[in-house]
Amino acid sequence: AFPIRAARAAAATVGFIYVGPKDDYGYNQAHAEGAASLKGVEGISIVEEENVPETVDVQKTMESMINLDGASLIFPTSFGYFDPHMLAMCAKFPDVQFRHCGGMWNKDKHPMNAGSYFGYIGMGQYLNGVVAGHTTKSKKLGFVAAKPIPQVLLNVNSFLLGARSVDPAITCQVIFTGEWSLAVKEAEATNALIDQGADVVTCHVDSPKVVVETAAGRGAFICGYHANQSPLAPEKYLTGAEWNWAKVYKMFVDDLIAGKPLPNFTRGGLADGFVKMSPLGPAVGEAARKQFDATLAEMMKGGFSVIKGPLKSNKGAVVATEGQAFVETAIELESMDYLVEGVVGSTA
Amino acid sequence: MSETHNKAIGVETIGMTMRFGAFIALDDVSIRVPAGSFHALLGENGAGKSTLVKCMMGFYHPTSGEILVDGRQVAIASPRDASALGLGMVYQHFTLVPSLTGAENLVISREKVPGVIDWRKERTALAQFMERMPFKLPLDVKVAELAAGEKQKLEIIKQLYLGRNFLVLDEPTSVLTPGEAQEVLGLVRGMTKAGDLTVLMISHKFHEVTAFADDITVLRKGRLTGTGKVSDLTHKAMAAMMIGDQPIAALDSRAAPKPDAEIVLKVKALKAPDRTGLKSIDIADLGVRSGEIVGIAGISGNGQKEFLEVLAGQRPRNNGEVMVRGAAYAATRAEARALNVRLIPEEPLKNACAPRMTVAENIAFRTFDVDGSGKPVSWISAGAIKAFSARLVEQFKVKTASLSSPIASLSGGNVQRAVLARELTGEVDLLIVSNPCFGLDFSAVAEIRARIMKARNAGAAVLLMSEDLDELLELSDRILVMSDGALVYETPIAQASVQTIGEHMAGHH
Amino acid sequence: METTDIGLWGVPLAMLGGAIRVSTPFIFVSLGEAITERSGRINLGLEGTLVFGAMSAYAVAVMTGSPWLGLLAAAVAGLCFGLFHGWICKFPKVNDIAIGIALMLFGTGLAFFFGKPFIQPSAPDLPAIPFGAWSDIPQVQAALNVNVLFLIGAALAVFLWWAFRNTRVGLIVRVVGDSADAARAMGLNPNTVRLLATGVGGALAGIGGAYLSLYYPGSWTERISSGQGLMAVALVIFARWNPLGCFAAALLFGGAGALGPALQSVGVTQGYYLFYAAPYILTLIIMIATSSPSRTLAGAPGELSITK
Amino acid sequence: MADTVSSPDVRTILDARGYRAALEWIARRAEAFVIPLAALVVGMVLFSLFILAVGKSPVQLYETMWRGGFGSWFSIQNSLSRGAPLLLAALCVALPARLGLVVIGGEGAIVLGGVAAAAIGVALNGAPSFLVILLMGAGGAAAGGIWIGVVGALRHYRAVNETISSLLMAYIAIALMNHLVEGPLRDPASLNKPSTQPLADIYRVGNIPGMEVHWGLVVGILACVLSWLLIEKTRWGFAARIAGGNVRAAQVQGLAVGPLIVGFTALAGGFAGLAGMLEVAAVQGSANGSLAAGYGYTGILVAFLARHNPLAIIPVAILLGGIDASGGLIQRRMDLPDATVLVLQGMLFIVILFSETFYGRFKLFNPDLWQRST
Ligand SMILES: Nc1ncnc2c1ncn2[C@@H]1O[C@H](COP(=O)(O)OP(=O)(O)OP(=O)(O)O)[C@@H](O)[C@H]1O
Ligand SMILES: Nc1ncnc2c1ncn2[C@@H]1O[C@H](COP(=O)(O)OP(=O)(O)OP(=O)(O)O)[C@@H](O)[C@H]1O
Ligand SMILES: [Mg+2]
Ligand SMILES: [Mg+2]
Repeated sequence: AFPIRAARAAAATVGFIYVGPKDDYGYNQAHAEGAASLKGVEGISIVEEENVPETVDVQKTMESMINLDGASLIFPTSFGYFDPHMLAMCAKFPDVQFRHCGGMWNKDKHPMNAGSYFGYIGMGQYLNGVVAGHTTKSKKLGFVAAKPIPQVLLNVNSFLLGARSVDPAITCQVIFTGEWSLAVKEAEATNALIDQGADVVTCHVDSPKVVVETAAGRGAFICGYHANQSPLAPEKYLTGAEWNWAKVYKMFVDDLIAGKPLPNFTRGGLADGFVKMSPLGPAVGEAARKQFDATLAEMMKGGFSVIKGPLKSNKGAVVATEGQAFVETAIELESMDYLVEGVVGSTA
Repeated sequence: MSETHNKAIGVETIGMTMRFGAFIALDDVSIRVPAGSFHALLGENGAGKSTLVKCMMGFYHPTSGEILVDGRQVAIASPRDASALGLGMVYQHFTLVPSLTGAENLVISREKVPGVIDWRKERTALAQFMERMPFKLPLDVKVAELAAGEKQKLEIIKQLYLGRNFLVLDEPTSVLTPGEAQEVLGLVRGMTKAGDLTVLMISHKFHEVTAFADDITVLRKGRLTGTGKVSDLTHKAMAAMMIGDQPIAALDSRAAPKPDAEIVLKVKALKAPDRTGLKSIDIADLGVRSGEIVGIAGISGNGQKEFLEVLAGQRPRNNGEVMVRGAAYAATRAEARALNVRLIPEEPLKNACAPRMTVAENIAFRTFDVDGSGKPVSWISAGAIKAFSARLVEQFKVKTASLSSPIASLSGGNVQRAVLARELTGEVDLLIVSNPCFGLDFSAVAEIRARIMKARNAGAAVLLMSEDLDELLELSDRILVMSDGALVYETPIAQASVQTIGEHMAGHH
Repeated sequence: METTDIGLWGVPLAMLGGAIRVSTPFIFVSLGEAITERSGRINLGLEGTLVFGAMSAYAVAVMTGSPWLGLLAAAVAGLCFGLFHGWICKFPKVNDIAIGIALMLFGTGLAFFFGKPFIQPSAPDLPAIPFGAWSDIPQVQAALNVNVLFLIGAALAVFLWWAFRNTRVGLIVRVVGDSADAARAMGLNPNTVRLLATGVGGALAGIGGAYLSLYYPGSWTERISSGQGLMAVALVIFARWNPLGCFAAALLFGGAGALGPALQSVGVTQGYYLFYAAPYILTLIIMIATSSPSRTLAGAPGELSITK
Repeated sequence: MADTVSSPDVRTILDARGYRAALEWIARRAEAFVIPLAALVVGMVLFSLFILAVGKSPVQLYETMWRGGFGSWFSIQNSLSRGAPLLLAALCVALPARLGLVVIGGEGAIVLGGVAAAAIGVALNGAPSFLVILLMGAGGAAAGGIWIGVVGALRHYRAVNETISSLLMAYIAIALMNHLVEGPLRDPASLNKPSTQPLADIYRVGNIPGMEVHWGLVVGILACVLSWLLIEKTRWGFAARIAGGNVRAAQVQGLAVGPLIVGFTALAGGFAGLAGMLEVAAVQGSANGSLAAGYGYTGILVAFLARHNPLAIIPVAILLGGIDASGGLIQRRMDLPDATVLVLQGMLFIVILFSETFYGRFKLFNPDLWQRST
């Protein structure tokens, strides 16, 4: 009877829930690749469900994973899954662990079987900006964004500030599409940006494939997001800010197997391996390469601040005074509601 | 293309049987229409006349039976086969395409239409063809914009254009004025006499049969019940073949009109746009007294329909007033109920019934929302509706498989009876009727006319619009003529002359 | 990459370019649906056909390397969907609107099911013709880089408009769509005509899908269509079943759709959701302005269940 | 109509020759159950072939589906939860359909109903909970009712085709919702998911006691039953059926067709708006982009499958919920993509809709033909 018990003890089921198709060349795929990396891990079985809307459906999906699959750890990966859906399930299943991607968990407000993890990908966008700043001739960058929410605004600001570290005259035009995934509108936005002179484009939407291909088709350079999109435009792809969820998921699962309590609040950036950069593309010049490497090395040391004073928003408000600096972990960054000077666009 | 030197052909059916599901619409019917003859097919509503000719045209596939054309057995699988043999038909319900122009309708009906149509050439050819026709028709307007009579003429012209040698006419004159009917039937009669054409006509009008046909065949409940030469038969004999020796409803004798009776319906200075929005109708002054029938004659398309729609509250009016017993009347349900106004539009299945609702429900349209004492109720009772309808179905002799059959499954005459039952039950002070006998057989016609007369004698004011002048002459106390949207002529029945009325209808007087 | 600063000119230019780029799927789907509806049937399932067309075009283009074969595959797939709709609706009492909605699910489902392996690979694009070569402004060149399908669509609209009046087939479709009884009396089989008309409609919708995946935006993802198929069907009613009207409506819709991004790109950023709704608002306003209760919908085929 | 007759059906069963009568009674009603069920089976067989063709086991598939959709109390509740919003969404299609209107834009009424309810819940924070919940319901219903009522009014008074106007208005409503939720009504604390302020807990609609399904299910079922009564048993419903069967006939009868159309479309929109309110009050706790979850579009399918009969909507919505619920398990257990469920739904619905053609074709179900056949 011994081996059977051991096997049972080790057999943990981990559930992953995605809001879109799990091979979208973007957000969901990044998570699905992380999940796939666990498939060989002994004693762990993976269950996944894609295209789950942020309604009662996701609650029932979690419940079903627990009731029918025996999941003991669940990763609902979309931001909108947290409140109220995941919280409701946390209350209902105190023995099951829930870890949500997005960084909403707060020890004062939320139960201990919940938790959150996230990566400081703004740093990656800063590095994208550095390379873009060296590459642009028009001194205009373009950013296709879904919605004006803090995560997105931080990415836009980081991208511009990275570029301004090269040349303070650079501006960045942002267009919000209003949806996380709307192929035609993303393509139109990309075209509109390029029509206005942007020659390096990046984005924050769920599936960057359309933006990457459209921009490349118009002859603009691209910085990627979520995953490595260089195969889509090998010549025009400069670099990209990618998630490395495999590392994060491995960490949780190792703790689970070892029987240790899972951390409730996990985040990390480039230095922690949560986020990584795509290899630099062939169009990246020598100077860009140098500054990229130097900045990356500095970030790896920790304590790097993208947002540091003196800095004004594009409406003229001071967002950081002289000498003020927000490191990537600063909680203020998570409620960002401004675009910095040099970004053309508005948050509402 | 029409080649008038074509020879007429004879057609024969042998042992035609047609079933619709369990229902036998035709039972072993054999008829013979010799080449160059003018043959009439008679029978009650639902006797199977249309079914028989549709089988001949390949429109239906008979369950069994054969067709001989000029003595040779032929297979007619579709109307195309029929037309290849020179057989053509003017259907009871129009088969012109409303959104196509007359010219388009004619050309596309042809057996051989080129892939790309050269309209210039076609128009020239059509113009030449039209010159040989006895009536003029605009071929460049959409058929939907033609008046009913024009459509009927176009249907017949289409058949002639297609160069038929054998022509079936299914109730061709129901929407024509007597003059037009004369014209149309005269034309084809002439062609049969010349040996160019054979005609098989379905009709409910004995006088037409007598005037034009050589022979008749009579169907009854799907069976052949008689044939004969028109010259040998009286109307009475024909009627007996059709319905056996059932009694025919007789018109009540006309109660003497009271000249000082109350004016129930009063219409003054009424103006309303017509369908096209280009013309308008304009009724200067019209009054209908209690206990009289006022008939409105007119060629269809002269505004009668619009006038009726205004009275029914379906068409907005620009100005003028409609008064019923001195009160302004806007045709709301409450007004109609309070003033006992009943309105029966033409083609009741299309205009006064919900075809997919049951017979019982349709009969209850007027009463479903009130209880026995006329007080409004919120909840309807299916049981009460059934009981009420059962009574009316029995009283008005509506033939239906069951009260819960959809009303669309009833024959035209029975739909008409059901609607009449609905509208003539209870107190009626004002009855507005339009073409109540359209397409019905003579016994149904007699019965419906009797009911209208009865309502009149009971004191109702009746406004009767009809395209059938005989009907107006038979029923009305006064006749008005509507032409070009206005009432242009009025005559008491005693002085009415078909000649004068017809002239006013046609607009030249 | 050379650019010229065109400032506010970007807005009309984007709308022109957008009208040309975005409208093509609308043109094809609505022309296809116009044929179907002119024959008296309505196929609401073209959204599913469009998505399946997009997938099959992309898949075949990936596998064969030829976008033209992809296009062909989309047309054939669309034809099959259309024929299926046409066949099933010929049975009495089968509701064409409802079957359309079910087919929307079915087509989308099949496309997603078989499309999974084709999300990653890249397919070759359909070619475009650089009508803007005369200009040395890159934005103009880009806006006038016109895909052949757009040109085919425009030509098809004119052709159909002509054909509905001047060819036997066109008249037959109209006859069947306006009065089945009349058609039967002429010896036409309405079901056969409608079957073929729905098939052709499906094939055109498939081509519209191929444009999405093989040209603009030019990739296969499950979110490639944002309701273009359904909207195009609605545009047919808006266009009063007139092929030229379909073309104009599609252009209007595409141009208005480009308004939102273009305005943001020149700094008009407030309330962008409302700008994105512009095509819908504009269409609705025109609908209201051009409808009138005293006239029936001009041009509505008499046999169409949705306008009866 | 004073003389009410009690239902003859019951009486005839109790009759002396009851056996035959009972058989006829059953036969007449059996058609409406036997045909759709047979269609369901045929659809499942066809789908089995599809599953075999892609190399999986249909037996395992249906076993998984059963477990996921209906095999346990949990699964049943799962199906009910997913089916609940579809009840109200389907009514938004079925009611206008009885008047002959094809309305496909219920989604717009749902999102606006949700936004209105959330705005009311936030604005009245502090007031007694029953009052606020009531007003939220009324506000949601009013917002949806006005939205679809406008569609009906445009149709009747301006002859604007309701299918296209409702679709356009749905897109406009979603844009409006996004604009409000991300702009004027946004809770500044809703960082990465723009939402209105969360409703206080006392204003939330909870679960049905003993179940994990919120009260929306009860509301939905009640709405279906009431709609059925309205259509089949009241004079307004009867009038609506006349207008739906033939507008001209209704006008000749003096029925107020305009108010009927506007009233029924507004009621239909009101139900959809109520669905939005429930989504906010029972599920989301605030209004946000998740309101546009596609219930409005699924509702179209439910209504057509139910042949616009409000009572039939109930089983159809639950069946759909069950298929949806089992979809997750199919993905997880059989390594099939989520689109499998779409394919299954498509196939089933095509077959069920096709089965319409068999109504009235079988003698078995028509006792009137029994004698004649022999
Ligand atoms: N398609 C059909 N399906 C079922 N029954 C039908 C069909 N067409 C006609 N019938 C029935 O067959 C019978 C004969 O109909 P038909 O139309 O031939 O009558 P008719 O003699 O032309 O009558 P009318 O004088 O009213 O035109 C009727 O009882 C009718 O209800
Ligand atoms: N018992 C009947 N008597 C007379 N005519 C009938 C009868 N049954 C059907 N018909 C006629 O036959 C034609 C075909 O009927 P059917 O029920 O097939 O209609 P449908 O148009 O296929 O129905 P749907 O509109 O639901 O698809 C109809 O025009 C109808 O009027
Ligand atoms: Mg007849
Ligand atoms: Mg049919």
